[in-house]
Amino acid sequence: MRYTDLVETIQFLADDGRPLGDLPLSSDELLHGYRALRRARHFDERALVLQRQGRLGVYPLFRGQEASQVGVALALRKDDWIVPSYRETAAAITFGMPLSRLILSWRADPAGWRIPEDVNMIQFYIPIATQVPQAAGIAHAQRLQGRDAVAAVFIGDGGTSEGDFHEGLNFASVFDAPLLIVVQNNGWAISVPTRKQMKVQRIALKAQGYGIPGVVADGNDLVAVWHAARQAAERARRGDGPTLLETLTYRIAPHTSSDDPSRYRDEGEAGEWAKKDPVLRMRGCLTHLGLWDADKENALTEELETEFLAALEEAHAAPEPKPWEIVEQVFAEMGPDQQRDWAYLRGES
Amino acid sequence: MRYTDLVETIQFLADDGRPLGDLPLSSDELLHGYRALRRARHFDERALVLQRQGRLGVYPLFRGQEASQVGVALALRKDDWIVPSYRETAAAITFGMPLSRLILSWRADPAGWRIPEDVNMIQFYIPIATQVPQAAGIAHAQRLQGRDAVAAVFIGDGGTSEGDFHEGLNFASVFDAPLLIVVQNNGWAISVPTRKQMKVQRIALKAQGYGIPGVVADGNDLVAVWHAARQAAERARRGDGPTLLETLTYRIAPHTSSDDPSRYRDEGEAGEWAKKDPVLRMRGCLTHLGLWDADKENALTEELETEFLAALEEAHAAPEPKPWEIVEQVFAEMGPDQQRDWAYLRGES
Amino acid sequence: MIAERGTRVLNNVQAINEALDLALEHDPRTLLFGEDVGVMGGVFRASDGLQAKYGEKRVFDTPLAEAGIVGFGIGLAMAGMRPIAEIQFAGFLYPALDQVLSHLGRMRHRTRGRHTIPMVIRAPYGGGVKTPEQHADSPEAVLCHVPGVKVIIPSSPERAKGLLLSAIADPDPVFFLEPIKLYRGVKAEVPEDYYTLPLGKARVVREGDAASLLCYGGMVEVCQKAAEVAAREGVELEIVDLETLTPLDTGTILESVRKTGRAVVVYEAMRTGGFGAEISARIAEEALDFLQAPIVRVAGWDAPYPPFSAVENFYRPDAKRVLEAVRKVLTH
Amino acid sequence: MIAERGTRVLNNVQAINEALDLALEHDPRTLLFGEDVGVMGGVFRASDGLQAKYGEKRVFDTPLAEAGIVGFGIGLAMAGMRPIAEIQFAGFLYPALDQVLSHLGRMRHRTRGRHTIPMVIRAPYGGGVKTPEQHADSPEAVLCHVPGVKVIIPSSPERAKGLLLSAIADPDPVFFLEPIKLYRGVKAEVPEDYYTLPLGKARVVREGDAASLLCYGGMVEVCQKAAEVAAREGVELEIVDLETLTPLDTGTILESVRKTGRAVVVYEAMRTGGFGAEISARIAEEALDFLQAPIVRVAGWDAPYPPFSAVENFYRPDAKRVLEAVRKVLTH
Ligand SMILES: Cc1ncc(C[n+]2csc(CCOP(=O)(O)OP(=O)(O)O)c2C)c(N)n1
Ligand SMILES: Cc1ncc(C[n+]2csc(CCOP(=O)(O)OP(=O)(O)O)c2C)c(N)n1
Ligand SMILES: [Mg+2]
Ligand SMILES: [Mg+2]
Repeated sequence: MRYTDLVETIQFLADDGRPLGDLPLSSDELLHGYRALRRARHFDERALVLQRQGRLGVYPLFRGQEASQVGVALALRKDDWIVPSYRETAAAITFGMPLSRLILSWRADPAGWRIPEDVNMIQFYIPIATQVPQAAGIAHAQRLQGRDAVAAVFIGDGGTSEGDFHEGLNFASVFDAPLLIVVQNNGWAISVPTRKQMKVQRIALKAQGYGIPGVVADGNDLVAVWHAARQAAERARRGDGPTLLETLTYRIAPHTSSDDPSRYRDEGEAGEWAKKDPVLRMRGCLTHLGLWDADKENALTEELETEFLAALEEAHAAPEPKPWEIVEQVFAEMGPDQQRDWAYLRGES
Repeated sequence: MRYTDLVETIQFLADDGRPLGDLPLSSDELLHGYRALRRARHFDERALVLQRQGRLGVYPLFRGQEASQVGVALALRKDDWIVPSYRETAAAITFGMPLSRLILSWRADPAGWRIPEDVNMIQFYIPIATQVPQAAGIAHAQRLQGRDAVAAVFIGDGGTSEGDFHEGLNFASVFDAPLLIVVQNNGWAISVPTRKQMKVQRIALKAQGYGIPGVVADGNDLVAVWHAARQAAERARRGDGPTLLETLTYRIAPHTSSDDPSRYRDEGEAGEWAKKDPVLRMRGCLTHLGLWDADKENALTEELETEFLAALEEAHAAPEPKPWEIVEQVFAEMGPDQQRDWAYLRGES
Repeated sequence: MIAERGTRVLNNVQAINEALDLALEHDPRTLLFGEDVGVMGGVFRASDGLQAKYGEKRVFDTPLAEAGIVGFGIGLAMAGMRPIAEIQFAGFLYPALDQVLSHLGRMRHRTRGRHTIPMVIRAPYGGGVKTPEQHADSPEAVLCHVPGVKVIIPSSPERAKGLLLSAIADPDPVFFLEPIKLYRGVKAEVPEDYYTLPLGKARVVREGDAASLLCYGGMVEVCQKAAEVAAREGVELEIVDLETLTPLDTGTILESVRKTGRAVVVYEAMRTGGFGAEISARIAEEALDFLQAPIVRVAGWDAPYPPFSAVENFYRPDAKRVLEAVRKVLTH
Repeated sequence: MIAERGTRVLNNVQAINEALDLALEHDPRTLLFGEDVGVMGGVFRASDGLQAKYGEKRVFDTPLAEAGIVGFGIGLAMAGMRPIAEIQFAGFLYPALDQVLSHLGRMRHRTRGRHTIPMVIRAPYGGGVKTPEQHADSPEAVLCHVPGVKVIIPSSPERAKGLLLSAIADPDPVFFLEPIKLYRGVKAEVPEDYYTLPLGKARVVREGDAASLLCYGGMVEVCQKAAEVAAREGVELEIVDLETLTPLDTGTILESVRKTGRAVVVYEAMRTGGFGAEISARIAEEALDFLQAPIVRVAGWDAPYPPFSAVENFYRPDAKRVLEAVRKVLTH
């Protein structure tokens, strides 16, 4: 049988951000996209500081993957859905999650785990790949309900090895579910490089096993990701089914705030990828097009810091979780066992 | 990305058995192959009778799939391994399983479930797809032990939907395990047609997601299956890793002896496929080549019936299973709980 | 067969089929899916005729993948549908246990009530009819150790219909395990119309004072046989049919044991770690002073349910073994 | 730190690492694999340095797929190898439960001893260190309900090393669950060389006559704290560390309870359906006449282990709750 070992990679910006040709986005969109990238980056940097101060729990950084996440979120409508793994804080921010909730979420505070009613996102998933069949169901429900909303599910290169990834893709394709399966190929699954995770060159090739399109985008090129995600979303809305979108990027940061990559990789590689930094790259694009300058940059930084500090305030204002909340929300109505436990935790027995 | 929606199908014999060109098998091999097909067919027909007489339990017929199974078994060496689903009785017969053991096995008799020491086969698997990662491990063990033996694992079209199919293929490919993954695409998973099981046209295309070869053979053409399996086995022995082999065939019989296909399909289709019957087709080939005639056929039938009756005798001679065997072989050494249960079952407590 | 007005005599499969039919009619968000549930109507015909009646959008076959079935259902439920998934046999729930343990029972809790999973997962379970390997498993103990899911096991057509309709209407995930042995064996009067029966309640199906038989599902029939035999010897056994395993109705169990002072716990799953251990533990914690004899368990042996049909009946508890246990607690 | 000749002071991770090292050295068929166990040496460093020492063929990283890891290991074992698989956290065993429930514990039985699975599956388990969601699960009860598998949970470095070496030498599949809370918290003298400790034996780690505390793994430390407090009030508690959950050493449990007449069962998993229920059930069946008080369980609440770190310590049993239970059984 013939092989298609390589899939061409969608790219619109050179490593320094120079447009390689006509861009499929308007100037306003480009500016909007850059601000979204910076917002995400700012949160990630400040979150790490909080974590180091012991004010957050284990935190999965996303530095370097902003374009892969923001680009997809920008292609979605408010009534669409995002089904994330644990690393999609950038997508969540862009999709409308209040920063204060995200701070609380990574502080492992119940107030953060209850997503606002007006945000169609499921709280971050820890068990790898389990979100994929669920996302297929969420997407299929949109069609059953006569809507043209779509769902975007995120997973990593390592996650593609799990059975749930396969079952989810198969369900999505068999039912023509309006779903974007976004695989952020950041080169690593904790300490395991993608080449040890699978034999195939391109994760997008896996789409062929399900009879759906497989697309590869430069994951550090916001224009490329946004464009590819938009096309996949339109296809899904038309009822033509799911698309597998592989974004080529790199986890330049540790796996989480508690990981030490020097135990398993040469950080030189991360340095190489830092040169393709998605945020700087987009800024390069704007500068090249005369849409951006140092003043704008400084103003934006100030604005973002103000926003973050306000969010921090808000997060601090959240009430301390109560011990008895442990046995609340197990069932809609507490069973006799939860009632007994609840009474004990309230000191009433 | 480019698509390879169709994979050419390996075929050597026309529907009536006429060779379409040079055959990759010697006359002796062709004769040997035909006898193997007939042996399997004879067992299947007699087993169904036994089942109807209440002398076997639920029996999964393989009528029409003989070539898909026998062809693979013929490509294996004695020191290779077969890891079957529940439908591979034909492969087991060809690989050297005594008929008496197979009768006992389908009578759900422990004497049948203990595979002879000199047959590298694991007892039929009931939970779909679980055999695939296990087969990858068995195959990998051969290399670790410095042998060039290979393993062949069987699964159906429906089984490809399970997560274990995916995980098994990924492990096999990542470790270059000497494994043949044989998918018998017989068109049905009980009542569910293959087109509802997956969106992709050809199961062999799934190989592209793992960076391994995917091959399609006419599953009713023994020459095609044997040839394809032999090539895949050689590749595996060389250390070049696994191959996914899809055999296109049809389940002309009910799913098992307790199924009634008229509840879910038009039996006309089965009739169409009966015209491509793998046994008649191979006989057609031999006749065309002047290697076979009616006398040989009758002699063979008699020989097979004699063999089957002897096997039946032998099966009858097997001792009745004892109640206390239920708690034997739970552990190498019974634990206190098994000892208590054992004593009770022996009427000693 | 004509019965009193408003009811007919049905077996369990028919009662379940009727409940599914009414649920689909009752709420347009209801979906029914699984392996072979569509055109074929299920291997036990529980969904017979429903695809023809409600269409392929609402009653459909899925690919052969249990984690996919449960995960897909979780997604449908979180997005506002009312999924009813059939797992062909309880022994094939295992590939879906990650979805069950990681999400089904946790989603409401982890999202603080924002996302909930009103989903029913039906599965035939248990032995007694010489099914192939793994088709006779009884994994209820595993499901009862999962916080946030309810587990229902009916033992008669009339109860099965009402309990299944309650399970489908419940705002939380519910496992509904159907004893294979009773699918066609048991027939009874079943009301025609839509009705629900309360979850979380155990039922005294036979009153007695000599000892309490605590059981559920396929073992209720076995305990009834035992009780009849004992009655002939003038020994009146009380039978408590749990029906709901979680949330467990401890009150009814304790009430019975406090009255009889003797408890025999009967289940067909492997003895060690079976749900009967939880029943014993609760009695030993809350009714010890009333006990006049040890709490005896009658259960499957500490071995897999034998795939060897000739001996399968020696694994599954029967009236004889229940009576031996009764003798033990009575003569203590 | 120099200790008496032939031993060193090690924590649990170091003791486990040493056992793995010796097992690899001891038997060339031994393989060690899982997610991040190779170059990285495991997220808890249990396999630190072993790939460098024994090579990538024997100590290797696998793809991120637990069913694949266990299934692959089953195949390796059936084909003559001695696989040791690491599941990164016990809460991630769930995707592998089909391989566990369908095959790991059944293969010897179904093939009548022809194919066996001498495999060890290690996994860190339990709470107490503010890990992320699902990283603190305690699924031992599920594993103890699987026929044909053994379940070992050590509570000290010296025991961990010997028990792990026994598990690796065992002809049947063994789960070896390692309490995360004790990985680095506990240090003790550990003999340098290869030694094994018998599986299937419980251990009285503290003698007393007032009441028996029955526990294992991370709860042993908690019970010891409780016992020390009680001792100051002149109450001597006996602590039985089960170490092997299956096959369970019922004898040692009964002996202790018959002596003290009072039993408190302590485990950190969700109470309902937890393994402690099995312990209570066995006592209630075989030592009832010796009981002077109800059998009280101290366990996790009937809810998921909270992913909300601020309240996690209210879920996991502590000395205070154990002492409340002790008071209950003493004042009954
Ligand atoms: C089922 C399961 N197994 C193991 C883990 C532990 N774990 C957390 S993240 C991770 C690596 C994931 O890599 P990848 O999918 O590439 O995502 P990335 O971290 O690179 O974003 C592992 C093994 C888990 N969370 N869930
Ligand atoms: C995990 C699991 N789920 C469901 C079943 C029930 N079942 C037995 S055979 C079968 C269909 C299998 O179809 P396919 O894989 O195409 O193999 P075929 O029967 O056609 O040979 C099903 C659903 C099972 N045995 N195991
Ligand atoms: Mg990654
Ligand atoms: Mg098939």
